[in-house]
Amino acid sequence: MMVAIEHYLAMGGYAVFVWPAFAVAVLIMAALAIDSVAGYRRRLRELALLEGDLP
Amino acid sequence: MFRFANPARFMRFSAAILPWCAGATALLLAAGLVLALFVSPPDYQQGEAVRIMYVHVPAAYLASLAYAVVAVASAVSLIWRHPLADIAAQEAAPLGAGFTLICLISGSLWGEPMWGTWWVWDARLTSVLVLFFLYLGYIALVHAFDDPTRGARAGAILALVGVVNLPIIKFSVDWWSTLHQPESIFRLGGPTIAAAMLWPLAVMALGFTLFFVTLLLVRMRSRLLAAKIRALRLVG
Amino acid sequence: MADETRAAFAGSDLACRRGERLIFAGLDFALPARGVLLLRGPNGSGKSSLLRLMAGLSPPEAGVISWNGDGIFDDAGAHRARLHFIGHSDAIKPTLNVLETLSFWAEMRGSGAAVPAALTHFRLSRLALLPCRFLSAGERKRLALARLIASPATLWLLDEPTTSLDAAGTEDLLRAITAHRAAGGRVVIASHGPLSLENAMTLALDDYTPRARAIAA
Amino acid sequence: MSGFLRLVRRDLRLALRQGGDAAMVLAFFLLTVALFPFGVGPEPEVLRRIAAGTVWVTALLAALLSLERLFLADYEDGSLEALVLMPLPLEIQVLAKALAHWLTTGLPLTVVAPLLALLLHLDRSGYGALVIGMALGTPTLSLIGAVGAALTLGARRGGVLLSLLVLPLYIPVLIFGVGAVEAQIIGVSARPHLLLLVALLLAAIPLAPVAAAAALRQAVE
Repeated sequence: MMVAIEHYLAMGGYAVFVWPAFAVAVLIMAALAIDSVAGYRRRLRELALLEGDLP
Repeated sequence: MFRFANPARFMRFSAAILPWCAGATALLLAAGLVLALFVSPPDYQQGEAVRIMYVHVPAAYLASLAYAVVAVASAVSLIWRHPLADIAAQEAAPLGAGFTLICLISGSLWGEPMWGTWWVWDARLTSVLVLFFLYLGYIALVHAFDDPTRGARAGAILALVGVVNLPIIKFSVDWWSTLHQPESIFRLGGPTIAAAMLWPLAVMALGFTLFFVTLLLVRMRSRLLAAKIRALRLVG
Repeated sequence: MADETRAAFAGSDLACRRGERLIFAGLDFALPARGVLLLRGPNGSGKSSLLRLMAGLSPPEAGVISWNGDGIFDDAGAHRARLHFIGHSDAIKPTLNVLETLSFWAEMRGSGAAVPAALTHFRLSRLALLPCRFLSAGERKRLALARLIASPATLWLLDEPTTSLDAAGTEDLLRAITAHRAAGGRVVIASHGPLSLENAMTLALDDYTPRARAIAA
Repeated sequence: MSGFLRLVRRDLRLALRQGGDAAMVLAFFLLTVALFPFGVGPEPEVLRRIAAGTVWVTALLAALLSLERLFLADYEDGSLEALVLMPLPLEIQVLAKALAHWLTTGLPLTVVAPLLALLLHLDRSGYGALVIGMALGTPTLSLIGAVGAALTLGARRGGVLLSLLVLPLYIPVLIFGVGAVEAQIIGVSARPHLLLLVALLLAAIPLAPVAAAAALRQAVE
């Protein structure tokens, strides 16, 4: 079992290329998602605050 | 065409479809990852390294798609002066730049085992690099003005200039690379691809596209909220 | 020029936006031949903005400005040919001399025949060959205003034309305006200071700010 | 004299009186090319190999140097506003200003280029293609540059931004310009490259003024 996983992770010797490629994709896409959603949440909060102030 | 162009209507419409988009994105990307990493077979020539294709090719496709969105939205904004189009163009650009960066880095990681070098001045990679510069120029220009409407207008013009120039640049780069590399070492993707790889690739590409659509909607909603906040502050 | 004097120059239901701020809305004006329209209002009330709308430099947020019934953007070239716009900046190059500067602007509009007359009117003949970097602020302003006479145009749009002018310079300008009106021309002036002009109409821009309109309604 | 020629004459006169601009561009061209032997070594074989590319890339950068000023002075002193309101269509005025820019930068660069190629030991057969290529390519640089200069008017860090916008668009001119010289040197006809440079110029003449004029209008709006 362990051998199978290790064999899989080694990616036929291309592990140093395959895994970073996927990692970079995940990283950049996660950064885009976090940036987008965080900005959106912040503005929702801000808006709720402003509308709460008004009568 | 302008059914959803009214900001209020856009907010309602996007609120309705956003959860579906997000859900579908998550499902497709998860399925795509499983297919790409476990189900699809290694290539008889490239071995396991071919798996890089499943991020590289969709990223390349999204990089172009996002630029097309920027360009179409820019044209709409210039012709009809629609504020929603400005927002769409400006918010699609950073996403497109992100995909372009993924495409470049994964291309480089794929190139090292295949070509034995991290960077090859091959026509396709070079074109993507130029596209990346166009994105950077667009984003820098949009943010370079104190008056945001000027930035939007200048950015829109630049996006259209870029669209006219991209095919010319692509053609010239292809021309240049045939002069310097007569034998094509290796084609990325292409029609010779096996069906067992086509499916995972299609699922990934669809997942990437929906990811882009979802984030574009979120970012556009965010911009409209910001405008509302500024309007409230101005009155209050 | 004959039918130019019968033409109506008017704007209806104009609104102007700068960035996200609405400066004025619901503004109407009409300016007949031989008329002068003075734009009044505090800073930021949109005097310059209205002048720029009239010049066709920017499109209004809402409403139409028309000349003889046709929107000024329908034939933008014809509108540009019939107007002079003298803004805040003087459009003067330090290395060109007074004569070259005035001739260039006049010839770009067709003919430099009236350049000597314009120099005489604004008392610049003596300085004709002086490079503009040696001009004082008042002389620069006079040179900018001399463009009005150096080539004919029926509609004059002047933004704070008396800034940095002395009494004699202001007098030169007023004489030019009087002659222009007598010939059937029209003038729009954005100005803080008082200007002694006969039968001038006044447009108070602070009546059209969103706030003023809300109070009136 | 038409308004077009009047505008060209005015810009040339300003360039001459202000002086320096064209001379500075040439000095930059000369100096930068002269740096390459220090960078790669003075061996004629090495220099010969990079001569065409070096001259072209440096010319590109030199042309970029004076671009920022193309509309900036007019924008700052109010002349641009007045020009926009002239009866002569703004697109034609852009063409006139681009022509004046080319006459004060592209043309001198073209004239000096063979001299610099000499310093870099360019193969003798390449000179014709170099000069013809630069004569055909540098006007396109001025036209594309006019679009960039118009877009960056009033922008923060306008000069750097201008380079970022314009340099990627210069790539085709560079490729065909250098390609012409290299084709000539290896004994192939330089004609396809030169014709492509002509095609680029013919495309830029109508398109660039439209884009630049649109950018100028929104800049004075």
